[in-house]
Amino acid sequence: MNKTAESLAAAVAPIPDGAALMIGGFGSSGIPFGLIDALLEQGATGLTVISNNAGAGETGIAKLLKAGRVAKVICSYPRTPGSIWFEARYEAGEIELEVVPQGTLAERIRTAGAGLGGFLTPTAYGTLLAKGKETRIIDGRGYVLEAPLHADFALIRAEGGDRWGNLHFHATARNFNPVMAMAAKHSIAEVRSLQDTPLDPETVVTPGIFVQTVVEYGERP
Amino acid sequence: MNKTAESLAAAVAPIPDGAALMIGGFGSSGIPFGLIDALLEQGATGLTVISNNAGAGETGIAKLLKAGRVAKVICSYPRTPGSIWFEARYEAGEIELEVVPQGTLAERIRTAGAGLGGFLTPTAYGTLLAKGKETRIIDGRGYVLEAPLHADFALIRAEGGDRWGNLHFHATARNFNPVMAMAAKHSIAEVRSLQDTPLDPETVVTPGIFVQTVVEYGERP
Amino acid sequence: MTAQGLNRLEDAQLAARVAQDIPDGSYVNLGIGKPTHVSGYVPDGREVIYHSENGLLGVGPTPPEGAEDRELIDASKRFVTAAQGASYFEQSDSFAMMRGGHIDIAVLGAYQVAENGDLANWATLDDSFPPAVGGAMDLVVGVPSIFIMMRHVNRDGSPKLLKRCSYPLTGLGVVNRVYTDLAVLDVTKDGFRLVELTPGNSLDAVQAVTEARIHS
Amino acid sequence: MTAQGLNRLEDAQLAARVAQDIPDGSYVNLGIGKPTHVSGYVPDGREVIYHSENGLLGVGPTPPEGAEDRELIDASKRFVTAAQGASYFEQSDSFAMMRGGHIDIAVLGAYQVAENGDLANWATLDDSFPPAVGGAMDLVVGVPSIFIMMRHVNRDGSPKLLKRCSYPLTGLGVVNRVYTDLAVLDVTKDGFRLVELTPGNSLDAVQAVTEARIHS
Repeated sequence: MNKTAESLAAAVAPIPDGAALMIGGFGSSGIPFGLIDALLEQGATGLTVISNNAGAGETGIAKLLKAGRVAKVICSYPRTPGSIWFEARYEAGEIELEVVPQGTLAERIRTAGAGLGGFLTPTAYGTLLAKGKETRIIDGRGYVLEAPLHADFALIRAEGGDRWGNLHFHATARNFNPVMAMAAKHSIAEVRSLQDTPLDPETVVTPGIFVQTVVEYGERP
Repeated sequence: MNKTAESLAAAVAPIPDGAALMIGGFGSSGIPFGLIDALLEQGATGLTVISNNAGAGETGIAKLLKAGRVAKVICSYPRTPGSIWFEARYEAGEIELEVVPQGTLAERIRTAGAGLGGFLTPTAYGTLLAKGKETRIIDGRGYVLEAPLHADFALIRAEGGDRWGNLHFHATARNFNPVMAMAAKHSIAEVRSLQDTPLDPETVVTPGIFVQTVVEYGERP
Repeated sequence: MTAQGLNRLEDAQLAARVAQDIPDGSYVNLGIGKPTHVSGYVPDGREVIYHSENGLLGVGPTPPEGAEDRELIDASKRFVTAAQGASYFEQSDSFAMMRGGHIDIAVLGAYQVAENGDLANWATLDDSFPPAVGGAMDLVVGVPSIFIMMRHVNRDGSPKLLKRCSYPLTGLGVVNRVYTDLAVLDVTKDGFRLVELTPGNSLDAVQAVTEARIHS
Repeated sequence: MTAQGLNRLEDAQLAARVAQDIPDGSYVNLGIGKPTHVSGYVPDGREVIYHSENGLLGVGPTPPEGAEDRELIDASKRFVTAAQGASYFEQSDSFAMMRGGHIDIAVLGAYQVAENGDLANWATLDDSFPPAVGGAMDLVVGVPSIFIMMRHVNRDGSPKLLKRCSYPLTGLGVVNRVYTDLAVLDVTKDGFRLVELTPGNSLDAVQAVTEARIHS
């Protein structure tokens, strides 16, 4: 079993126009910059991007937005300082936005990966973000029914990996990466260091079963 | 912050009669034998035990069953070879049994720990174990609505720990231990080795926030 | 109906037959009992990764006696080892793998299989024993290929391949293929379809010990 | 209504005031902005563990310049360090800590707080900006003690402590205590109750810049 891709370009080659794409990262940490650059080069467009933020400055997701490749963003916090390209596209009405509370975003992603049909959360009950959603009261407390959030592909950033697709992470770069790897049909991991020997089974964070492609990209932001 | 208890006896002292108790382990692996023995000594009775199995031979949960301390068992697989004490109590009608599919058991426990109100699972749809439960069809597939499973205490077995309550595990002894630590109001971890220095933050499996008491118990089954 | 006079695969032969259909690179869960033996017969050159629902991906061979790690077991509670590329994880992650469609094939035993794909493998109608389900119901809803490995008929000669199951169900319409000592059958929307007969058996003879109709 | 003539705590004084109420051994989440400064003022001898929702329990001090780990940040996207006893985890675990009642106290900023405990701190009525919610809604439903830290009135003198919020809500009936530059108030079932006034202020003067009634 060898899930290693020869290059970033080979890793992102199967992503078609219109794909729903999860992209790991929070702020500037744990973002698969190499894969995003390769995707930009590859040319896929009309993408739905599921990520916590909507890019900042001229890097990462902001590059995809600047190049007009993104049709829809599903995220919790598009207003990171410097999210100029998201704001420009949003104000021009060129992009659809779905704002999801961060914990609900994480849980909807996990729910998809875990093969469940939905969950009841107290988060956002009674607020604008629960508008139109099914709710119920249990033991006097209000809950919102939330649906799983699936994706065709996930772009993941990890610290180390092996040919079986096992991954471990560095510090807070872990964030959404493990849960997104679970939820996408095809998860592509950019790892800072691809090991020849298998990772220690005790320290694997994302088991290889959740990863379809691994590619080395040595740079750290 | 120091969550260390001086002895197994001190660790289990607060468990009252009638408590709902999660006990980690699967088969003979990852069972908190030291804490169970201390609990037997302590005398609490009328317990609800939530665990994957219902004990085997004369050790672990079987000891509590033999001593008549258990009023109810919630588990997925009470029929481990050698579950003689469970079978004896069950056949005598002395014990209430709730059988839950293993994945639903794990997910109900996690749901409690994660502050959610329930989840929809395809598991057991259309079977005896979904009888009387709310169901719904989503995209042509049947789902059962399952409720969170809370507990007053959890008895956890870990390999290593520190005074903050951080834990790591050994091999398949991990099983239900991390998820039960999340779900109980008060989680008590028996660790084979209590370290003076903090665990490496990258290799912590159960963060200390989920653990209220740690106690060293050097033996491994 | 009896199975007398029919050619029957021995357990080891049946395990070897199932193993032929496990492709290189697949993730496989082997159920408690006979299915655990399938891994011993997968042809050389195929790397198959075995999932054990108690929290191990990459189940390796049985350890030599005396070298067991008493806390490293599989779902059948047997001592095992960890294969190259293995990982450990807790229960909610383990069942996410099962329910979430990440495992490719599960091989399970059965009491009964119906022509509509219904499976009964966790409880009988004898309720003097406490019921025990384990992970079977999670596997059958989540794993895309469910292979059943069982005797074609019960010891008393009564059929196990039925029009409808009489025992409590594990899952509805979940079985894809059944491997028995007498034949291999696919479950299709029209019911059981013959894949192959154990050499020497005729379809008529196998049909005679099968309640449901076998389409050829 | 204006806050002129009233004695106001500086931001640092307000952070120090909140810090007094953080007990030894507590797990605390500090919201983006002013709340992040509270940790600098917790009295010596108290070990407080800070949770950052991007996946760190045990946020340590800011690293010296040049020694930053660019992938070790807090929820405000500032470079941080990991304290003794820290751990890293992924998002679904991080929010389990928040929603599941495991964190003791969250300190958050606010646009508006109502006397029924409703909180508005994520969106205004100006919809020319894209809305952004982050983890605020998860924190307020899950953390048993929600402390709000904010100016008592807006720059234009309009009140922030209201009978009912006019901005979109973050959570319903979730606020326990409000720390402002002018006073500290608890939210009770009867509405706001005075805990203390910034020295030199009278209740009447503070009431005059507060829309909701302050019970004493």
